[in-house]
Amino acid sequence: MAVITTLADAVGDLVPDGSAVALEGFTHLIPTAAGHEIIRHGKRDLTLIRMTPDVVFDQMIGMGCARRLVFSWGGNPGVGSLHRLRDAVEHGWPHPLEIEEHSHAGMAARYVAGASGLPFGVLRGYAGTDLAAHTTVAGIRCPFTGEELTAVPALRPDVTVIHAQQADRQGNVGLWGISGVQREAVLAAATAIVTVEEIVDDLDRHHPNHVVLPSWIVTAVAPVPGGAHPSYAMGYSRRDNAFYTAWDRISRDRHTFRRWMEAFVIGTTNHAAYLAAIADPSRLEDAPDG
Amino acid sequence: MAVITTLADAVGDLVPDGSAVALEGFTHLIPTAAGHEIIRHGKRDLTLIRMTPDVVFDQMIGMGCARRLVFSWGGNPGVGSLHRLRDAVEHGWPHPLEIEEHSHAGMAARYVAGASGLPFGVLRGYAGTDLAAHTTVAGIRCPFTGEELTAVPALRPDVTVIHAQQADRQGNVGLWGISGVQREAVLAAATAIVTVEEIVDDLDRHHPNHVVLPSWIVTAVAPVPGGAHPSYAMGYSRRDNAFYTAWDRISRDRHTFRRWMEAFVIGTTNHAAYLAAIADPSRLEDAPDG
Amino acid sequence: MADPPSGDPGYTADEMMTVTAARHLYDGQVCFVGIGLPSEAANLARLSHAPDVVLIYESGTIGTRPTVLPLSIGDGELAEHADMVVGVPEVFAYWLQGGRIDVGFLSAAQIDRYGNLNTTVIGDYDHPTTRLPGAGGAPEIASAAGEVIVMLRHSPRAFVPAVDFVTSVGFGRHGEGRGGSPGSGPTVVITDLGTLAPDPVSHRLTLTATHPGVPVERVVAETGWDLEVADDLTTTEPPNPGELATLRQLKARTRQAHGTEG
Amino acid sequence: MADPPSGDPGYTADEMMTVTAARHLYDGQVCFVGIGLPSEAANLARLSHAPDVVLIYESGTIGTRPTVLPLSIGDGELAEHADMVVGVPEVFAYWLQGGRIDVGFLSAAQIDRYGNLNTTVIGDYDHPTTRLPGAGGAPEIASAAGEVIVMLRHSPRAFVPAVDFVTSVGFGRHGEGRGGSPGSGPTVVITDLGTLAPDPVSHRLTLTATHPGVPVERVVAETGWDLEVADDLTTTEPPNPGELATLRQLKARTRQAHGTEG
Repeated sequence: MAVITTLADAVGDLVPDGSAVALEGFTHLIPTAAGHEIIRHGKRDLTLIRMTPDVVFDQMIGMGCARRLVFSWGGNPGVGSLHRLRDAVEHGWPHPLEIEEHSHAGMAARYVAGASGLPFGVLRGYAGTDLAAHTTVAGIRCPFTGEELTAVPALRPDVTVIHAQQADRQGNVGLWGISGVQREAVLAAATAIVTVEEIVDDLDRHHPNHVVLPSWIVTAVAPVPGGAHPSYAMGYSRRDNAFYTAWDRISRDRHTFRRWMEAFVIGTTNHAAYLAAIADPSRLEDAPDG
Repeated sequence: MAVITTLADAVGDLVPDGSAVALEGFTHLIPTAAGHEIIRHGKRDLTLIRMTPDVVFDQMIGMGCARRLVFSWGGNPGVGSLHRLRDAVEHGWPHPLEIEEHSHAGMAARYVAGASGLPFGVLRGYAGTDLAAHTTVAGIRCPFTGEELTAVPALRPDVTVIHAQQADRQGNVGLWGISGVQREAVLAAATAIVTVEEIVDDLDRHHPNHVVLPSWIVTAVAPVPGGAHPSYAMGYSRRDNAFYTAWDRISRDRHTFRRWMEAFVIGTTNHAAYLAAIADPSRLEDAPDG
Repeated sequence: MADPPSGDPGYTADEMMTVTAARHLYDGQVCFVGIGLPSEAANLARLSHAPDVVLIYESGTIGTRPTVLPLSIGDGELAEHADMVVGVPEVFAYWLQGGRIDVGFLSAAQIDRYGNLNTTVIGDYDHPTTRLPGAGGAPEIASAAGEVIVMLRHSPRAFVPAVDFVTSVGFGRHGEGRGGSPGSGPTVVITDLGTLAPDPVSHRLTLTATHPGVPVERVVAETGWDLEVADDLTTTEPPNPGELATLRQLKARTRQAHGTEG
Repeated sequence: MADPPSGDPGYTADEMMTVTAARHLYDGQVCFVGIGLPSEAANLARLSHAPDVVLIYESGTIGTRPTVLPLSIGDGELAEHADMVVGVPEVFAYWLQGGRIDVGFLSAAQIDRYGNLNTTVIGDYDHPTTRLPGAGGAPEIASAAGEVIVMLRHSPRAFVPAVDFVTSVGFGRHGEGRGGSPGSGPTVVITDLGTLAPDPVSHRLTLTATHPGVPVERVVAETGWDLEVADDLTTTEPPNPGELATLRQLKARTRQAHGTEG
């Protein structure tokens, strides 16, 4: 049964230094608040996992939390590069970052294998690409047709963190809209932390593509309204497109980045304070377009 | 794009003698009307496929439509045996029936492989069972861990038939409640026929576990209210438990079975006539408990 | 159905069996439930001492709390009262094979001394005397669930020296063990006469308890192999009034819901 | 952004590119759409000559009809106007790999003469000059879709003799072919200057059309390899007023929806 707790306690107790942590979200429902809490706790040597690392991964990487990144597409969606990710890969700042890179189809198959209790997944993919030589895949032959396919190793994070719209008081989680790979990431992980917009008496189950994660597969639930900013939670918030654009400028320069992180993440005690701070123009002087 | 047509035309045009036909439904939404239409058309030499063959499969087998049965659990749910299936397997009546038998997990993995464009599926299963020696499975080794698992061949029916609650006028299909393996069975098949309770202007998408099959993956849609009888369509009909019990008695004896089928299936022109006939006690003299 | 214990104790042998099986489920456990006897016992547990037991049926109904017993594995009742409904491929891949089931609850037509179960055929596979329904979900429940509870009524036809077909593995044809299956296999077999459990070393099913009023000799006679009896054989605690009342109300509700039609 | 053709024809080179790409989609086709240029062209097709084109984005939005262009692959706009939303594993397994996509619509940072695409790195993989976002859905779209339409702006940096990294296979490093991939690979590459198509025998991308006002020499100069020109080179039909109006309205609606904030 999931414990309903604070995000600070959940991250403090359940995310050890050196662990492999998936923070999933596919443009929608990105667990930004949890990433910020990882930064505030000064977590180190993490293997960070996500199909689509974006701003919050740029922030964790730039703040030195990550030793390794497992991913399939790393960019600022709709804007361009992740400058902190690039700086880590291209110049080793703040320290070198190991890369474990797959395609989306491969990452999805890896999570599905992890959720299914299988050591590997099978797909048609990677053949002829240079990716095959730079990541862990293997050929596998169909025992019935002789056809050669590609196997990818199961992905089993130590901890998966996601953001959802609702949890009920028993810790059952409900989310809807674009659901990405979150369900598989939770089922593949040993520990699952879910931040939610709201704790409700009864989950509102009547949305298209409504996904339930029962309480007994979730370790901790923390209410964090707006916890996906600058991403969105369908039915609760809108995507802050301006922030994604602003991040491009904030993150280009190491010094500007550090000052921004100190002002808005390290310098705030929790996500509510962060949201208040970025909404306050007088605190935005270091972040020209924030 | 799906054509909206009659069930008689769909079965007549799209189910050739000798083809491999999956009629899926997991207790809920069983495509009985389509099975009856297959009987009325006198289809022969079919490979009939379903995880859970029940009454309508007993009927098709007893009427000599099937050359082969692919399945994982064949019984009269909540009642007992399928006497026509047993008679075919045990005594070759009306003619011998080949059996291709799997576990539920294996059949599900076979459909998933078919839907996914893969030649095989992988699972932990069959090890130590006698099933392994009596069906088509193969060992497969994880290229990363060396672990030995089981591969099952993909299942790709020529035709899949399902029953659903709704289709819209464009042929998009909506169903909800227990959804079984219907989506995978449709996606794995070359041709898909869907009978529906109702054609609606807009699918009612707000039910838990609402599943959509877009028009462009469906070949033909036929409105057949009550088409799942004696099974049910959540929101439209209730399970006719008495009929399942009655079937046990109707089907025990070859002669009683034949007379019942002639009276109620062969002797009715379509599903509406069948439903009217079984509701009319004066026609039930051959079926003591119908 | 077996006769009630002599002297009419106020409950039937089937009720004793169901109550005994229900007691083996603990609150908060996740249980993959077969239809019939297992479903009755699992719901009795949920309605008595284990309100937070999580019941999963292979129809994809997860965390379901039916108000009456389902007649089939896919009754609407199961879907209407479920925390969630998922497709059948998912229930087997993510929930069972994924290692999330504490207890699998199975029945069978035949069981042998090593807890192997047959639900496929009586007689030869290609020329069977009786064709049974087949495997269904059982083989993978038997291999993947953390432990397996088996319920079936005692008779020499059911408790056989060697099953005609190993549909689901207990400890293997010759008690050789689990062959690397993730779960620990059958931990208890509950019948209308008593309870059997596998010996930890030999894996042979051993009589560990008889139900009140059932002589050991009767259990031995109803078992098709030379049944071993535990040194510390106990007698099952009879059903208490609360258990009986809950079970009987459940069955009365079930008859009322389904019975008007059949 | 490239300059508009000389003489100000009343549309930009980017508009010509988008309109040309849109024309390659036919009504009723099922199209797996990348974000950016492909998304713009695919939605223009849907809003003009191909109202029943089925658009699928890798975020799991199937049959979506956004009223404005999405900024990201997972905008709420895509989910709200979709026939259905599925999980990401499913969109790749059942819908793309399952062989249900007629057309994959891709962009890239680099393309070579054999239609291979690079979205991974510029320079050496382990010591890149520029780390690009990576593969995303592209490799499997490139292999599984029935055909692939590529859109990118012409420049010698983009049209290179050999891509630094084969993220997605066209016809292979040396034009050796598709290596058994299910789809037939790139059928057309649409740029701001013209249209290239692979020669059926050599698989080398060949200039088949130039946009109005673009001299062949300019295309050749903007291509980093010795570009072959088709004997029957044509000139692209300029955007018609309907196409232009639809595209401009779409972009205006998009600016209005997103622009108030950014």
